[in-house]
Order: sequence, then structure tokens, then C-alpha cells
Amino acid sequence: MPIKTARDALNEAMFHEFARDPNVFAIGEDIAGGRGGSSGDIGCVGGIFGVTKGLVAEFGEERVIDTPISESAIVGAAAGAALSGMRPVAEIMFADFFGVCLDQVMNQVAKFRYMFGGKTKCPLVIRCNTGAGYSAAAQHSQTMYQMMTAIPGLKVVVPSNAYDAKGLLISAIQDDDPVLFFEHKLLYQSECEVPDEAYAIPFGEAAMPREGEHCTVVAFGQMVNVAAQAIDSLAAEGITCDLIDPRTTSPLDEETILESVEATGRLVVVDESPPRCGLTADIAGMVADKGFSSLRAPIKQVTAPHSPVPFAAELEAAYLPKAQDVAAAIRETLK
Amino acid sequence: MPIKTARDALNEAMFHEFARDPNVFAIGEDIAGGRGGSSGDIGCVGGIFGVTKGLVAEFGEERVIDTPISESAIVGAAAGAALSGMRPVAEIMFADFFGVCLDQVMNQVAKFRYMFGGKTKCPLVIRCNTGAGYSAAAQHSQTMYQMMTAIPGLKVVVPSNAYDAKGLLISAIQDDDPVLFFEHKLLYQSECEVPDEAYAIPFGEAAMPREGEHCTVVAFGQMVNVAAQAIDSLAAEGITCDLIDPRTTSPLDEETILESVEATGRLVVVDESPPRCGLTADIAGMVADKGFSSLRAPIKQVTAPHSPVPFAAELEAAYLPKAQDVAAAIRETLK
Amino acid sequence: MTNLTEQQLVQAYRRMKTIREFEERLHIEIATGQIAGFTHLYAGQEAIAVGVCEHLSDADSIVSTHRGHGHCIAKGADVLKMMKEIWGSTEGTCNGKGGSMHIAEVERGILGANGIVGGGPPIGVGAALASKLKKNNTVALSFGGDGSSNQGTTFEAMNMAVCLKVPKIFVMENNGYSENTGASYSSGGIDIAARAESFGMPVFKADGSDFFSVYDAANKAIEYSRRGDGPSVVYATMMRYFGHFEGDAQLYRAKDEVKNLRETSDCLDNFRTRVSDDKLLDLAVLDAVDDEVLALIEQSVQDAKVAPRGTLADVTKDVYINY
Amino acid sequence: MTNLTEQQLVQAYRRMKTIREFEERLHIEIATGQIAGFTHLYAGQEAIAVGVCEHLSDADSIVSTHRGHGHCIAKGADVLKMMKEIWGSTEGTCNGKGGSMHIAEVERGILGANGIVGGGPPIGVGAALASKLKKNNTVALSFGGDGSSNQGTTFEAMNMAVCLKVPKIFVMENNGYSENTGASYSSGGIDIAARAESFGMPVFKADGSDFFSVYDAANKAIEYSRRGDGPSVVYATMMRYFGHFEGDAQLYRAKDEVKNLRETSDCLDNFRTRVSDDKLLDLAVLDAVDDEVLALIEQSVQDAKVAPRGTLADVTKDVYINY
Ligand SMILES: Cc1ncc(C[n+]2csc(CCOP(=O)(O)OP(=O)(O)O)c2C)c(N)n1
Ligand SMILES: Cc1ncc(C[n+]2csc(CCOP(=O)(O)OP(=O)(O)O)c2C)c(N)n1
Ligand SMILES: [Mg+2]
Ligand SMILES: [Mg+2]
Repeated sequence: MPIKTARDALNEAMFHEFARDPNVFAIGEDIAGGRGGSSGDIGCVGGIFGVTKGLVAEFGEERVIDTPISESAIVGAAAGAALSGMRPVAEIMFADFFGVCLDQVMNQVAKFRYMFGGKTKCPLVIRCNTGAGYSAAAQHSQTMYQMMTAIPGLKVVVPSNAYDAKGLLISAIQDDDPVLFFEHKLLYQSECEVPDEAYAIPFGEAAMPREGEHCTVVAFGQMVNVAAQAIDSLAAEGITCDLIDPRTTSPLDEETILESVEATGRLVVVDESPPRCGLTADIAGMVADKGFSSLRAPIKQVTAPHSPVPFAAELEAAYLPKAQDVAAAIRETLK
Repeated sequence: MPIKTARDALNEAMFHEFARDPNVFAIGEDIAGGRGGSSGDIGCVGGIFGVTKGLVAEFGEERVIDTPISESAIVGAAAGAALSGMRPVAEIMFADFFGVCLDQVMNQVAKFRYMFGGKTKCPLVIRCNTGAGYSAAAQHSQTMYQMMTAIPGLKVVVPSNAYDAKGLLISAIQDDDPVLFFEHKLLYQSECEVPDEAYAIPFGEAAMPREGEHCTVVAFGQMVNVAAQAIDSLAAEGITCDLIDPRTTSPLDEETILESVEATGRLVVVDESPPRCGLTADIAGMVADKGFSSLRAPIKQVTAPHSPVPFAAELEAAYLPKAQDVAAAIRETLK
Repeated sequence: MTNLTEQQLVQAYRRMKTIREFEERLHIEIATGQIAGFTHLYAGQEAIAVGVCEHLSDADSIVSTHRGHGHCIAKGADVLKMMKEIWGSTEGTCNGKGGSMHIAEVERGILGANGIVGGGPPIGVGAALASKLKKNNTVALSFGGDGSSNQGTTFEAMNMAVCLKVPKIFVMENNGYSENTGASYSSGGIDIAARAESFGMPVFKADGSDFFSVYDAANKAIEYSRRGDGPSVVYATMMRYFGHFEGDAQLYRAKDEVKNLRETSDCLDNFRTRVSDDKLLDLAVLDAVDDEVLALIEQSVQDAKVAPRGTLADVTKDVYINY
Repeated sequence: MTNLTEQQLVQAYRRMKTIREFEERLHIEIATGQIAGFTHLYAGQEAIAVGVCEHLSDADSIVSTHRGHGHCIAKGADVLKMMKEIWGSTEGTCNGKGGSMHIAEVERGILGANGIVGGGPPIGVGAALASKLKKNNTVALSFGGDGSSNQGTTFEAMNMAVCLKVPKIFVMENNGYSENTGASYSSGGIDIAARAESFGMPVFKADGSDFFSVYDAANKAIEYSRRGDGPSVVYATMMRYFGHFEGDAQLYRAKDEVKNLRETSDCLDNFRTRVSDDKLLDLAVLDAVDDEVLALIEQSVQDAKVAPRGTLADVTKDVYINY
């Protein structure tokens, strides 16, 4: 199978869905690029991380819509179009910018179907980049998906590798509910085998990239890779773990987590969001109820600290959970 | 001691702080009311729940500032004024409206001090009403404080009674960090003994309105009263509980919770937010780590369902956690 | 003087009258404490909603506001179901989930009342974008008050509509107040229609107490947008007859403000005078409409009072299509 | 022709030159991969920042943008600390926590660069509100690009400033692009200054490549606001010399666009020509300034390279004052 970056895998997913369904269109800032520029080279950008590259050349200017810097209007436009029978894929450049359009996401898109008595649907996808690791500082490095998971009516996808990214984006675009799709900045360059054809990965089904017996590790997005590294490093100590990548945080595959904890009796949850009201607590709390009888050790959460993301590379590196932190937490549960 | 409603207690807190510090001012929609109206009766409203009533008559139009419907500009104006040495108390009418101003709250106010290397402060308070119970439907009934608790740099206050409301608001206005202050819609009319004089209740110190031995119950805001009712109803069954009201969710008094769980071995956490990435999971997760060895039963979370808030009175009542739900959860932990 | 057919005139009157009686009756019923939540009545401004919506078919869309009853009825919403919705019945427009602030009939082009001031205009841009992409000759409208013209999302929507050149009409209803604050205060005394003009959109102004004035302005705006020239604006002024919401003591208003309005600027009176002066209709026809409307509203209330209510099982229904 | 003293002229030139050399040097240093994060260079637009800020004292405030180096230097920020900040040192302006997009010296009236487009204008309204409440005769400014004029928060801030009649100056810098999109596209080809005018604010336009033009426009705006007449606007046009951020391939720009700008519209050249034509200064004075500036920038880079970096303990410092 060909090796591809997640950027290319996501790009392929867009091409597949644009070709399949004429109601699919993309809208966002610089997703084509070059409109109104002096070179006239429309399509020169394809989104700041290149995910929508080439779409405008293939599918035309009507379906790849660059916008002013108006995130509320971008999400609103996607929302209104989705209510009107289209399938928009909106791009919000950085997840942090949900700050300027949360109302449309939380109070409009997420609630239409419910408020309107189930008599309509709003099939849209909002893609964005997420997370730290680029020294992009406090306003361009947040995860945000934990806050979005708290909002009923939204589905939330956090892929950890190129293969999943493609299959999950295809599912997202085909889904009849609103989907938020979080692409980690460090994901784009990560590579793995990705088929050329279209395939859909269902929501609410976790992947298990490692299997083991001593501890269950649940990690999200980029942290799946960090956790995998930690787990691999522990092999030398004779410690093996289940590593669960939920892939979607809403819906959440509780079953896979609970089954694993039943077998291992131990749980470490890893996420790069700050600790309060986040996904690590969410999983820990769920297991402390439904999986309590299996638990043989305290549930450990490995997160960023309760602080904004610092700018300096050294500080940012210190801020982010590392494989050694995850390994230490796993060892803790085995004490 | 005189009996007062929380509305009056909060109003007193405003009067105390306005009188104490000339840098304190209030800004928001209709917090005076009547400006530009045909009656000329400025001050006729005092905020839609009356918390700022009378301030404009006492302290003048410059310090009680009505605004256009522009929440981002309201929070921004408070933020800029706070950076410039003032102590604004902004009102966002409904917590749900953080949707239209989250950027100013999350990306600006919460992060100034950190991003600027600790060389400044931003002492402002944002008051808002929160929660369901008014049939105000999905866009006017959300709690939001769980999402705000996730944001480093903010302090978050959720009072459950009139006495606390006054003392916590005074602390909030005197605090040098940004504080979000959530007033439950059902709180305003609730009454208890409230001293006439000014007093401050420190942040991060939980109250314990009930003490008992069988189970620890942690509840937030309005749910403290629901939980108290549940606990009182269980007395007949010989069950007694610690009831912990954290009062501030950030900072959080972990110690009081952990000490109580150490004694009771059981924990029920109650909040009216939906279940995902909320405060109940936050507390449960914390205890499943730091209090694990004390736990003798699964940790139960009592929350609203993962759904928007429905309009109809019957549906809204069904949506909200009730005393019997809390009682059932407590019994569960004792099985 | 008008190119409306008799049938169209009767329909316009019927809808204005239906809104009026719907609201007057709600005002009475709410006072009895039977209806929960926040209800914002539209009475007084009927000519705006109807004058605009008479140009629309079911294929065109509107996005409404917190003060949405008028817009929805003008767009043809089922009045019986609306009343049931406001009473909280599972037989209501939204199965009791939405209430007054969220009435929607998407298949009829009603993309929802909206509890968030400024929430609607961006959504309307999306509906108009769908029109443009589908090339189906439809248009989309959003309504917004003087207050909503201060919300950033409204400006973003205007600029986005201009940038994408979509068939979107912004209906600005200046009723003089946002809640308890006068419109002139909120905008620093500056004309709010000028904002829309500054984006290069044509603004068609109307007297919001005069159906014909609104109808003409809306006609120009909608024709402009429907033929592909981009977004446009209808700006209409008329005050509401009731408080901001039911329960509002209205201390910000001069004592006789509403009384004077009702006497001098009532859209139903104005309509009757006009059709009779210009001999467009026999007033007896309108009297008959009045009777029919009153009967309909009476029925709607009787039905709503006994309509079924939801239970716990309904609460978690319809959050998602599948989950 | 100008009422600037020689000292003022030299200071203005020094600041423009400092910005220019700061940016030109960063352009080189960033290419070596030593500097992390997103860096947006201001070179080309120096006359705007300096032409405006020369009217301000430390007691006046500015709120800047993601493209903030120029504004901060023009307002008197410590250049050595700025360079250290961009390198990520704990000795930087923000102790390495903020970086290029968050340079701030609040006690000097620099309320921060800002990574959120449209984030600054509402904050500037607050600073101006503090001026009004304290009656201390200060003013507050916010900078914003053509792109930021499409963000709802910018409009809200304008309207709020008018409503509250605060001494706030909106500096609109139209550099022709927001990231990779032309300004004319984003605004549907409509003049963005008209938006500000529609709120009733006076707009003073300037050629952003000409210090004197900006200085005069800013003078009028700032005087207007400082004397209590409410908010005002400076609108200036001038393109940037570099990409949107360092790393931008700039395929949206015509090949010679920047070359032509540098040749025909350079603010430093323009300044030199003007002061020499009008015999305001001896060019040798400016040559000396050039040398000093180059030395300063060289020193700043040498210092920054060896300045201390933070550790884990620094990460959680300064989230709160107490917690
Ligand atoms: C974002 C937001 N802010 C505040 C409110 C509270 N609110 C509801 S209606 C209203 C006034 C709206 O005024 P206007 O747009 O003129 O409409 P009108 O009520 O006059 O019809 C306000 C402030 C809200 N619903 N949403
Ligand atoms: C809310 C928000 N949306 C998008 C961005 C990404 N972004 C950063 S700068 C920029 C362009 C800004 O254009 P303009 O205001 O003209 O300033 P310029 O870069 O030209 O100086 C964009 C889109 C952002 N930082 N914030
Ligand atoms: Mg109004
Ligand atoms: Mg620009």
C-alpha cells in the first residue's frame, strides 16, 4: 500500500467526496487562495496546511469558496446551506478560533435538530487544526475538542494517523449530523500506509494500536503516538498495555475501554489539553463508575498543566505530555 | 440576621464594592435600562434579574454603563479597562451568550497575564445567569461553567445560596485575576440569612452544608439544594452524607472532597450540565486517582442527559437532575 | 396603485390579522401563568413580516429572531401547531422542544426563530449560498432588529453576502428598542441603515405600519437579489405594541406611546383605509376574515390546552440522527 | 510645511529604521530555522505605525495585531527584550511566554500584539473607556488590517466606541491582503473605510508609505478624540514587503510587486527625500542613525541568541496572581 502523509490522505478524502456528491462544497479562509491577488493564481494555497489543495482546479470556484475573516459567517453560511440541502465542509483555520464563532457552533448548528423537534438535519463538517507543537503560542495551540465534546448535538473526531484521518473524514462528510473534525498540527506530516480508494471508518469505534495485559492506556489524537512510544519503551521492563485510540470522542466507544480495563484492571488516560473538565477526566470518571469493580489501582491522567500554552520551544516542550510522563503513569498504576 | 433573596444579596455586594473602590464600574446590556427610551426613566431596569438595580441612581451614569447588544465589545471593553487600572464588573445576560464572546473571554482575558509574562493583571468580573428551570429553551438555559472551568487563567464561581452569593461576589470584585460569576436563574429568588455588612468568602474553600458518614456528595450551584433535599430525604433510611459545595470550581477545593471521601468511601457528584467533559467527571476523575484507596463503591455522577435543554416545562423538569435521582445514586453507592 | 390581486390582498390581510390575534391572545393567556418561558410578541409590526413574505414561496427561506411568531405566520407556518408548541405540546411545531423562540418549519423555508440576537443573519447567508449553488432562483431572508444590528455576526453576514454575491435580503426592523434601551442610544444616534449601505448593498426603506410601503420596498429588494445582483436590504420602522417580552413593565416607554401608536399607526387600520379609499376590496370581506381568524385562534388555544405533553423518553430523542 | 522639531524628525526616522532593520534581520534569521512559531513581518508599513505613535505618550495605549513588531517599536518598546522574546528567552518582553504575536508592555501603554484577527479593537475600547472614566486626557488606539475589518468584533468595537463616546482611534491599515486573499475580494470590492464612516466617525486617510501623510491624518484623528469628540479613524494604505508570515511562498502576488514597492514607495526613501527637499534635516544625521540602528539590531540578535531559556518550572508560573 502507498505511504502517504495525513495531509495527502485528508486531501484525497476531500477529492473522493467532492467527486461522489455534487452537494459537497468547501468554505473557509484561503482554502483556495489567491482570489483578489495580483498574480491571479487562484488555488495557489489550498488551506494553510494544504488539505484543500487542488480542489478548486478540479471542481471549480463555486465549490471551493474563499471567505473574508469572518468565522461566525463561515459557520453560519455552512449551517444555512446544510439546512438547505447542501453538505458543506467548512474550515476554521485554528481550533482556537472557535472563540469567535462558538455561538454558531454551539447554539445553532448543534441544536437545530433538537430545537426543531427532529424535523430537520444539518449535515456539515467543520475542519480545523488543533494542538501545540509549533510554538504558535497561547492563541494558536489549544485543543478545543474537549470543550466541543461537552456540547450535545455535535460529533467530534480526533484522528491520530493518516489512515484514520482519511477514513474518518469520509465518514464525517457522509454523516447526517454536524461533525467537528480536529486535525493535529503534527498530524499533517505524519505518514503511514493509506489506500488510494475511498473508505469510511465508522464513528464510535475505537482502534487499539497496541495490545497488552498490564494496563489500559486511552489517548487522544497526537497523544496516541506519544503513548505508543511510552508503551513500546516499557516492553523492556516486561510491561505490556492495551492502547486505545477512541478516534471519535463523541460518540465515544465506552465498551472497548471498559472491556480492556476489565482485563488489565488499570487505566491511564492521556491528552494534551489542560486537566480540568477534559477528556481524561471524562474517561476516568466513566470508568470509576462503570468499570469500578475491575480497577486495581488509581486511574492516572496525563495532561498538559492548567496553563495556557507557552510560546518558547523549550517551554512548549515542557508543557506537552511526553512519552516518559506516560510511562511513569503506567508504572504508577503497577506499583 | 435579616433574610434576603440572592438577588438582593448580590445587589448589596455591588453597592458595597462600588462605594469602596471608585475604580469599580459596571457594564452590560440594560444594567441601568431606559437610556434612549421615551420615558427618560434611566435606571428603570437594573439588569434583567435586577442585580444592578439602583446603582445608577447612587453612583452615576459613568459607572453604570448600558451597551449595545455586542457581547464581544462588552467583554473587550471590560478587558481593556481592567488592563488600564479599572475594576469592571461586566454582565453577560445569559451564560449561553459566551457563544458570541468566547474569544474575548478565553483567548484574551484568560491569557493576558500569562502571555505577557506575568507583567500585568486583568482584574475583572463577568457576571451572568446560568442554568435551566425557566423554560427558556436550548439557547438560554445552559450552564457553561464547566466549559469555563476548563480554561486556565479564569476563576469560576458558582454560588448556591444568597449568603455565599454576596460574599463570593465581593471576593470576585476584589480579586486581581479575571473571575466568571455564574448566578443560577433559580438562585435569585432563593432566600437565607444575609448580613447587611460587607464580607468576603475566599475562593477555593468549599462549604459543607450537610455532614454525614455514609457517602460524600459534591454538588454545584443550584444542584446543592437538590442534593440537600435528597440527603435529607434519606435520613429516614438511616443514611447520612457529607454534602460539599465547592463554591468555586476554579480554584477547586480538592482537599475537602478527598478528606470526606476518605471518611465515607463513597462519592456521588451532581451537576445540571450534560455529562461529557463536565464537572462531575472532573471530580470523579480526580478522586479516582487521589482518593482511590478510600473508595468502596463506584463513583456515581448525576447529570442532565447528553442533550440540549428542551423547552416544554414537563420536558425540562425531566431533563434536570432531581432529588430522587441523587437519592438513588447515593443508595447505589451503598449497595 | 398596486398590482396585488384581490386574493393576494385578502391573504396579506389574513396573515396580518392572524399574527395580531395570535399575539393579543397570547398576551392574555400568558398573564394566566399557563405558558412557560420567554415570549416576545410581534404585534404592531405585522406589516413588515407580511409585506416581505408575500413575495416568497415555500422554496425561499427566512431566518427569524426571538420575536418570531409574525415572521413564521407570514411565511405560512401552521398556526395550530405553533400554538401547541408555545404551550409545550409534543404535537407542536417542534414537538415541544423549541417553544416560542425556536419555531421552525424547514421544509416550508422557515429556518427557525432564533434566541440569539444576530444568530440568524449568518445562517441566512448560508441558505442564500445554497440558492446560488443550486441555481434554483430562490432567495433567503433574515430578519433582525435595531438591536441585532449591533451584533458583530450581523456585520459579518452582510459583508459575506456581498463578497459571495448571494441572493440574500436583510430585513432590518427598527422598532425603536432593544429590550429596555432606545435604538438611538445603542447606535450613538447614527442611522443604522447606513451600515448596510456601507457594504454597497441597496437599501429600500419602508414605513413598517403600512403593508403597501413594505410590500413595495421588499419587492425591489427581492427582485434585485433574485435576479442575481447580490444581497439587498429592507429597512422598516414600526414599534411593538407590547413589552420586550411578556412580563416587561415597560418603564422605559412614555405612558401613551403605545396608545398613540395603536390609534395612529396601526397596520390593520391602515390597510383597511387604503383598500377602502382605493376601492380595492369590500371591507365586508375583511370582516369575514376577522371572524375566521378569531375562530382559528380560539381553536388553536383550545387544542393547545389539551394537547399531549412529553415525557422523559422524549428528552433525549432527536439530539442526533444516529449516535 | 511640518511643525515637527528636528528631534522629533530624527526620532520618527529612527523608529521607522529600527522597525525596518528588526524585520529585515528577522527575515534572515528565521530562514536559518532558529526561531520557532509564526512571525509576521511589518516591513514596508513602518510609516503607519510611526506616523501614528509619534503623537502618543506612555500614558496613551495601543492594542496591536499579529503583525505587531512595528506598532510596539513605534510605541517605544524595548527592542532588545523584543528580540529576546522572539527567540524565546525568559529575558524577553514576555519572559518567552508570548513570542512575536503577544509582545506587550502594559506599563508603556502597549496592551499587546494579538494573535486573533479582530481581537484588539474591543480591548482598545476598554482602554479608551478607562481614559474617559479617569478623565486623564489619554487616548487609546487599536490597529487592524483590511482583513480584520471583516471580523464582527471590529464592528462591535466601532459601534461601542461611538455609543460610549470614548477617545478611541481605529487605525485601519489596508495592505491589500489578508493572508493570501486580496482585500478587494474580501470586501466585495467595496471601500472598507466607508464602514467606519457609517458609524458616524470621521475618517482621516493617509498614504501609508509617507510618514508625513500619516502623521497629519493621525494628528487630526487623535486631536479629535483627545478633546472628547469621540472615536475617530485613521485609514492608511501600504503593502507589506514580506509574505503574510515567514514561510509564505507568496504565489498570490505578482512577481514584481514587492520590487516595485521597494523602488517607488519606500517610506524611508520617501522620508529622506522629503527632509532633504524641504531642508528639514541633514541626511548625514540620518546616516548616523542608520549606523546606530544597525548596531542595536546586531546587538539584539547577539544577545537573544545566548539569552537564557525557560524550564518546566516556568511553564505554570503567571497563570494567576494567586490560585
Ligand atoms: C447575543 C444575545 N445578546 C442578548 C440577548 C438578549 N436579548 C434578547 S432580545 C434582545 C433585544 C433585541 O433587540 P432587537 O434586535 O431590536 O429586536 P426586538 O426585540 O426589538 O424585536 C436582547 C438584548 C440575546 N438573546 N442574544
Ligand atoms: C479570528 C482569526 N481568524 C483567522 C486568523 C488567521 N489570520 C492571521 S492573520 C490573518 C490575515 C489578517 O489580515 P489583515 O487584518 O489584513 O492583517 P495583515 O496580515 O494584512 O497585516 C489571518 C486570516 C486569525 N489569526 N484570527
Ligand atoms: Mg428592536
Ligand atoms: Mg492586510
